[in-house]
Amino acid sequence: MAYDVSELFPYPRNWVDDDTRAIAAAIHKWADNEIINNRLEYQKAYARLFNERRRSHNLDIGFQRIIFPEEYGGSGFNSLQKTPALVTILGELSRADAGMGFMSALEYSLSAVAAMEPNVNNKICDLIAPLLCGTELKTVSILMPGPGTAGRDDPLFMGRSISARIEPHRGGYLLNGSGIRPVGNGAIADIFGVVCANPEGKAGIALITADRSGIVRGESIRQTGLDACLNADISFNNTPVPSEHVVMNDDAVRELYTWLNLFLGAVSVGACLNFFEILRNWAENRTIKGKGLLKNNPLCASVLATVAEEIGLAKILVYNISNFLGRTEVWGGHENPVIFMAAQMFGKRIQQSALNAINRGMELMASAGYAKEWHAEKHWRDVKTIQSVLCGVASEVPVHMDMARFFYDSAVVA
Amino acid sequence: MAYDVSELFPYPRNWVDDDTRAIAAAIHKWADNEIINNRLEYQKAYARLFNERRRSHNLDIGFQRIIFPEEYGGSGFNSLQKTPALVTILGELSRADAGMGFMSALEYSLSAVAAMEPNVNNKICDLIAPLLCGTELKTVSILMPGPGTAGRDDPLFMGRSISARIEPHRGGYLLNGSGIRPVGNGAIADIFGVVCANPEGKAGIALITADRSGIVRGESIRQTGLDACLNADISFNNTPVPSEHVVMNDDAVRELYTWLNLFLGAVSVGACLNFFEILRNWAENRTIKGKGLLKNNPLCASVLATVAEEIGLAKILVYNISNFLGRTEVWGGHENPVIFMAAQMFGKRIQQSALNAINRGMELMASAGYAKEWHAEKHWRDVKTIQSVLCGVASEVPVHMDMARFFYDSAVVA
Amino acid sequence: MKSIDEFSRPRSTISPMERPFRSLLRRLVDEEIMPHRREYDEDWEKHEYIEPVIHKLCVDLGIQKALFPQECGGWSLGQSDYMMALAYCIAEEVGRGDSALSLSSICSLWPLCTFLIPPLVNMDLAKRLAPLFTGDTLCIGCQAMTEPQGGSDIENMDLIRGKTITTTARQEGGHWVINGHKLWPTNSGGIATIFGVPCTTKPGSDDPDDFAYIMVPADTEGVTQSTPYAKAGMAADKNGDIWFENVRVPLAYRVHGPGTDALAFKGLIYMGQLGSVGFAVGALMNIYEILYDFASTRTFGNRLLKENDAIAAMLGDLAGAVDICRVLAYEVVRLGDDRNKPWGSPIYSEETTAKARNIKEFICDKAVEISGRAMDILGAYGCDRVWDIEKHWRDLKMIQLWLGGKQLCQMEKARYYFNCETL
Amino acid sequence: MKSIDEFSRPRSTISPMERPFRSLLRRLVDEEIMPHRREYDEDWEKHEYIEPVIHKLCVDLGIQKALFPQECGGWSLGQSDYMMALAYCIAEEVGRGDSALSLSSICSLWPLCTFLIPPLVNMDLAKRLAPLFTGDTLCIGCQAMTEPQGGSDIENMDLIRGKTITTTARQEGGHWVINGHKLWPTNSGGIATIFGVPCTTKPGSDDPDDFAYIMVPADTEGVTQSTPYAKAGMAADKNGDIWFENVRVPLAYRVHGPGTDALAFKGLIYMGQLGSVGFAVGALMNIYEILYDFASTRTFGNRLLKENDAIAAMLGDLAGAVDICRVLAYEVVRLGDDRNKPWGSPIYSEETTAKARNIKEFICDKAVEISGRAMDILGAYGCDRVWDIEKHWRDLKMIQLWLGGKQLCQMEKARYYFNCETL
Repeated sequence: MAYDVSELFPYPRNWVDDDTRAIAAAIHKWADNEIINNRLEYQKAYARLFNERRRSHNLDIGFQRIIFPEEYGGSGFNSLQKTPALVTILGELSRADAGMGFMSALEYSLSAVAAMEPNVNNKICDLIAPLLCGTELKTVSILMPGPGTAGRDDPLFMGRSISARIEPHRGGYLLNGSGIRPVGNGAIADIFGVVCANPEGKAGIALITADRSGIVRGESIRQTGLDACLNADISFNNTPVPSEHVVMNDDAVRELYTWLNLFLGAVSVGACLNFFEILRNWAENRTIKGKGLLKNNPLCASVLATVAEEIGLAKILVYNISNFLGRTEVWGGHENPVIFMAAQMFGKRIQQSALNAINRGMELMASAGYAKEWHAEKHWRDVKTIQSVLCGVASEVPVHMDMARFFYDSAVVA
Repeated sequence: MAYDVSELFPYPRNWVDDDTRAIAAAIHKWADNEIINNRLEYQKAYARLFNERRRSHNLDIGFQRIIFPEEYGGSGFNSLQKTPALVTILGELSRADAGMGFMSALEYSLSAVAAMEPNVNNKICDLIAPLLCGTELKTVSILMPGPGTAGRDDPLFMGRSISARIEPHRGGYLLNGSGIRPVGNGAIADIFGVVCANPEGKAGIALITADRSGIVRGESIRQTGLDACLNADISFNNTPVPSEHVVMNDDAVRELYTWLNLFLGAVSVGACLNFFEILRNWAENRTIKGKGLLKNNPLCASVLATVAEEIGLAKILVYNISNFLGRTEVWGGHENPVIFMAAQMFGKRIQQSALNAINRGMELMASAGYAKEWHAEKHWRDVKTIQSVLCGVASEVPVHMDMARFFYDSAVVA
Repeated sequence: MKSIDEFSRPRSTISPMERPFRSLLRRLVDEEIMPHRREYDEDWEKHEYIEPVIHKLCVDLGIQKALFPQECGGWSLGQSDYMMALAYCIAEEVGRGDSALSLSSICSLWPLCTFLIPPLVNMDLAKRLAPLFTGDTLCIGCQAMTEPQGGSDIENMDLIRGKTITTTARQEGGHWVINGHKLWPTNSGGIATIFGVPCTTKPGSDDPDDFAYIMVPADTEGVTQSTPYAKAGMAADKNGDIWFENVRVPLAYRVHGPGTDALAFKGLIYMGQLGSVGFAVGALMNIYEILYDFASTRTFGNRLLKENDAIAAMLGDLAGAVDICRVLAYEVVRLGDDRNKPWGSPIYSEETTAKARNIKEFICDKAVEISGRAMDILGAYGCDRVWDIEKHWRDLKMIQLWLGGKQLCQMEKARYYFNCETL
Repeated sequence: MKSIDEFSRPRSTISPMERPFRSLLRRLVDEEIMPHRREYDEDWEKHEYIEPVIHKLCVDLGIQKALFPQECGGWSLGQSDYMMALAYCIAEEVGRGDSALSLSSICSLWPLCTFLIPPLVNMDLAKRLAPLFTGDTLCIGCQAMTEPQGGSDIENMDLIRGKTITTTARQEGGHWVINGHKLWPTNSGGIATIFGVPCTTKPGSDDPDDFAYIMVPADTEGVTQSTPYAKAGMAADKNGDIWFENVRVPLAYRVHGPGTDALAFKGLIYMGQLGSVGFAVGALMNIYEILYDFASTRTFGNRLLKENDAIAAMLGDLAGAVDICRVLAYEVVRLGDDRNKPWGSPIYSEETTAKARNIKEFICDKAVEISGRAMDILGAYGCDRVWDIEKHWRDLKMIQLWLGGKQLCQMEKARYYFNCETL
């Protein structure tokens, strides 16, 4: 029976306006025609077709520039009220290919920090808008705090080690740091958003283009998933950064975490929606115990239900986070610590539910679950990769510490 | 440090209007003064004080009649848009005593089936409004479908056995059924809402007052929790029921399940909020490893965070269900099958998260977790009792089957 | 599967004496405990129903004398390579009926383990105390460990090393003079005959040599016991406060001496884990019996619960988890009964403590999960005391929480497996 | 804890030959497999790196001849009370390096288990096939079980009883003529030397007597193998389609005969579980080694990860879970090695099958959970192949899914523990 997977799982629909719904429907259709209905072909020539499709989505249709204000050539989705729209768009794109969604999520996260009202940072927009609103595909990589190394005393952002340092130099800064592992796209990025610390140990974000001097990329990394989002460790050797391209405050870093959690949540949910379609198709065509369809067997039905529940939960959490951000009159935006906490708390939960949904669903597919031919395994590897990079280090502990500070006034040190 | 536990956990605040917030604040204050700040005394004379407090909340303040339209002497909270308000009120009450919340939840569920617009059932309102809008405390008991007995071929409601039967008799019905286990309050109820089947096996709800002939209560049951909501098996022997007091349709039964899941979810979340207060107080006053406060130890902080996360998740789900109901312009109310499914799917998840929050939190309290003196154990027993009765039978399997039908067109039989 | 005896255990290493003893216990539980256990919750203060059964177990069956050497009228169980297997067998069989009853009976011997299990035997003290335990009157031992502040920090021996103990023992002539306040131990609340008291001879010191473990008869002057606390469950186990005010006992009542007392006390941690897994698995096996009955007589969709694939899978998981818990519980037994084997380690060793805690934590978590799930399977009957599952659910949670609870287990494991230095 | 050898196992029942053999394997894994395993994923089609190692294990080390009787040039391992312990030891040690490599080497012997483990021995067939396996050339066995429709229904013997098998064996004079289509078995995809083929002599029949298990050399006319499938992991294990078109083999190649073939085949299920838990625990032990390294060199809040209480607790739980899995894995070993003991059961018995499946399911679920959590602990390094955890994560999921996966395990358990009749 026909069904619309994008509307099957309940969420507060009133948060998404009709224009957005129309855009989403267009992406949905595009995804079916360009990718989902031709998976095998897409898989065979992945590297080439990924870029072609990505180009058509981001440039021909124009989603690369969407967040920037009109005056920068963008589509003006730079008000927090547009947040539910952005997650809807990312979800539909990721249903086609989580790798494509991941790239957009990183781009949107950094663009949002630069261009979201009320704190539009014109200097930084001047730097990246021309690239992202231009006619070429541009890739963004983000370097977040992460694990430290034994014996080193790193500046910390809420316990996480900051490996990149900036020091004042001729009215600007010099950026240094060696072998830093980005969230993704390190090997192919045109723009880097780098969380760094100044000599006082204060955290901030430096934005630089890949053509800057002193940037060295390590060899590319073979990862579990997100094959197209080629990653590599990045080293900076006295890379000059104009002072206006550095946002020196904790809130900006918290904001970046918030966007990453929200947007990558939308990506994983999108991947799950396509996994659901694959699974449902499987359950409607396979028999079990030599009789009856899989979906009609109580045990299989119970597992199928669990999959749906996890996806439904993840989706509703994505939209609730977007609502916290969108309702500035209630929450006041990023400065409110509850936003950062909620994005982190529910953000990790979204990834857990998404992965659990796929893990449980694969149980019913036996070898088809891990055969490349069925694509279920790609979603599984992509979502797992997103979950791990989002953890940064030590699984959910850093987020738990953030939560303990918020809910219990815990003075826990790291 | 002072904090407002009712606003600490993020939820879409814009769904709750200021009037409701004021009412909630009043109940909050009442709960602190009348119960929470005098727990030991309250515990000692529980039976007596429970009834006194319940009377003051339901009659003196008037929450017993809240759902009924003004013309019946109620407060007119009988539009679906009031749903978020109702869960807010139930949450605050349950923070004081989940037993009291449970009783109101059952009353509200049945009242909602009778009085909620657009399907106000005047005949039934005529029957129960005078009692519930009157000057005396009235208790409602609900008998839902549940397990069947080997060898018997019961009429089914989505797989669950219906033990009560009605047969036409002189323009009305006769109700029969022996030893049926209510959701609660069986031993003390003034009004019964009974899910029953007609000779064709069709499901419906019969409303009867306890003074009807042929109603026999079994001996009262010692339960894990909800000590005040004394339960007992109910038998009906040719109990006459006027035809206008019977709602003979599946939707009404689904609606009843929906309300029970939502309202009992609000009750468990309310209980969790007080558990959170107890736990936070504990974490702020106990030391560990002979040094430092519990809340400042990373491991304890991590467990504390998990507790907060589960409560936050349960709370946000309660409000999202209430929003599905309240946004009639989007969802259209109960007739939309997604409402029933979502209430069941998230309803059970709410109970799981609530219980998990308490279970994990108790880990940090050692013997104080199970000592009556600390009250944590009461919340734990109450929430577990709610979870079990809500399952009906076979844990989450019946709900999983409902979900499989919705999400996968599963034709699973039972 | 036909009976609970088909749950797995290493049949190759079962003591010859276990079979008859187990069936004796099984009958006693079925005949004396099962019919009354629903009354126990109300009996928490008076122990009208409970005390006679404890008497049957400890005196008539002779459990209370088991650890004493034969020359003192005991069974010399401490010397047996099957000691832990037998202790486990008792914990499990009685725990199947009522875990608190099992707890109360077995914990009565807990303090004795400090000086009756080779190599740490104090023969002189054994002779002194044997008359109490080998006679026809019920003698209840109580391991008075926990103190008001810091909770079970005291069990965190490797880290705290007795530093936070506030109960003091001062030597005066031929006596130890004990002062302090203990709370929550099993078999307190007024019923204890004799206490085992971990204390310090030098407050604030973290030198194991300053840790002392002293036996204190409850009728000694200066000992006061409170009435029992009200709890969520475990009614057959009374807990209360004990105050020691200038309590004087002979020097000989210290179980060993500097250093050795600390070792002996660490051994008690293992014994605590062994008992805990026994109580838990016993309760789980009973839950399986109840589930079997319910699932074979109740229906969903007019099919027996156990004939619905989804429900059967859930039931299968629960039973499978019980089997896994029992296999693991016997691993705890093995850790202890191998204590004198070339490949074994003493019960107070880091390895035995860490591995036993690991399994105890696992079994308790599972037990809490299984009993809760079982209640949900029974639905509105799950929280009904008549079905006997909810009682286990309440008790199992308490077993999970005691002995330092989950977090202390985690710390011990981390130290052992990752050689952590500052935890 | 100092080394992975301190993870628990019943030291009292370890075969004398295990110690030296284990260290031999350990060295081979450390020297030959560890340095290359990151290349394996790319080697899935060609097996340039993989094939030589399999040769080392099967031929040089002699694994491929282990099951054959001594008189045929083998080790007579089938007669040993330590057979399962040794098989497990191989699965675990090689699995520590690469579970697929372990799988491929061990599964090569899988079909042989139908006729080389007493009491079900076919000496004549042993003599006929021994030359293949006892020589210096690599001989790869392949248990060709799964069929296109119904997936692993075929393993659901108790319920389906061969009813859905579409691969047929027709007797013609001195030969069996086999027709059918199998897919997915380990060691297919072109590398198999000989197949073990479960088939039916009477399509649609659920009479065990009509079930046949026949050995089919891969070079027999009418046998076609496809190229290997692309998978999420397990590159060292090739899987593909096999078509049998009027394939003629001597009657003597049927492993036993009516009835007995079905029993022998059921025994394979146990062997499959034994191998699975071995691969899984081996991988888990390696994950522990990697975690130990990472947690001892990386920091959070400028403290070593393992010195942060919250992270240490997580690490402790993971290591503790590995210990628990190993204890349980050895219980599976015990089930098999006790097969000839008075208290034991045959490997094809309902008890052994159900209990082994129960533990396999548990260990696999845990392994998937642990490996996933381990990746998160490494954060952005967790999904980096260089850290070797993500490979285990992909492989472990596959171990969880094969052999009928979780749901079939649940059904078997439910039947056994609740005597279900219609599942």
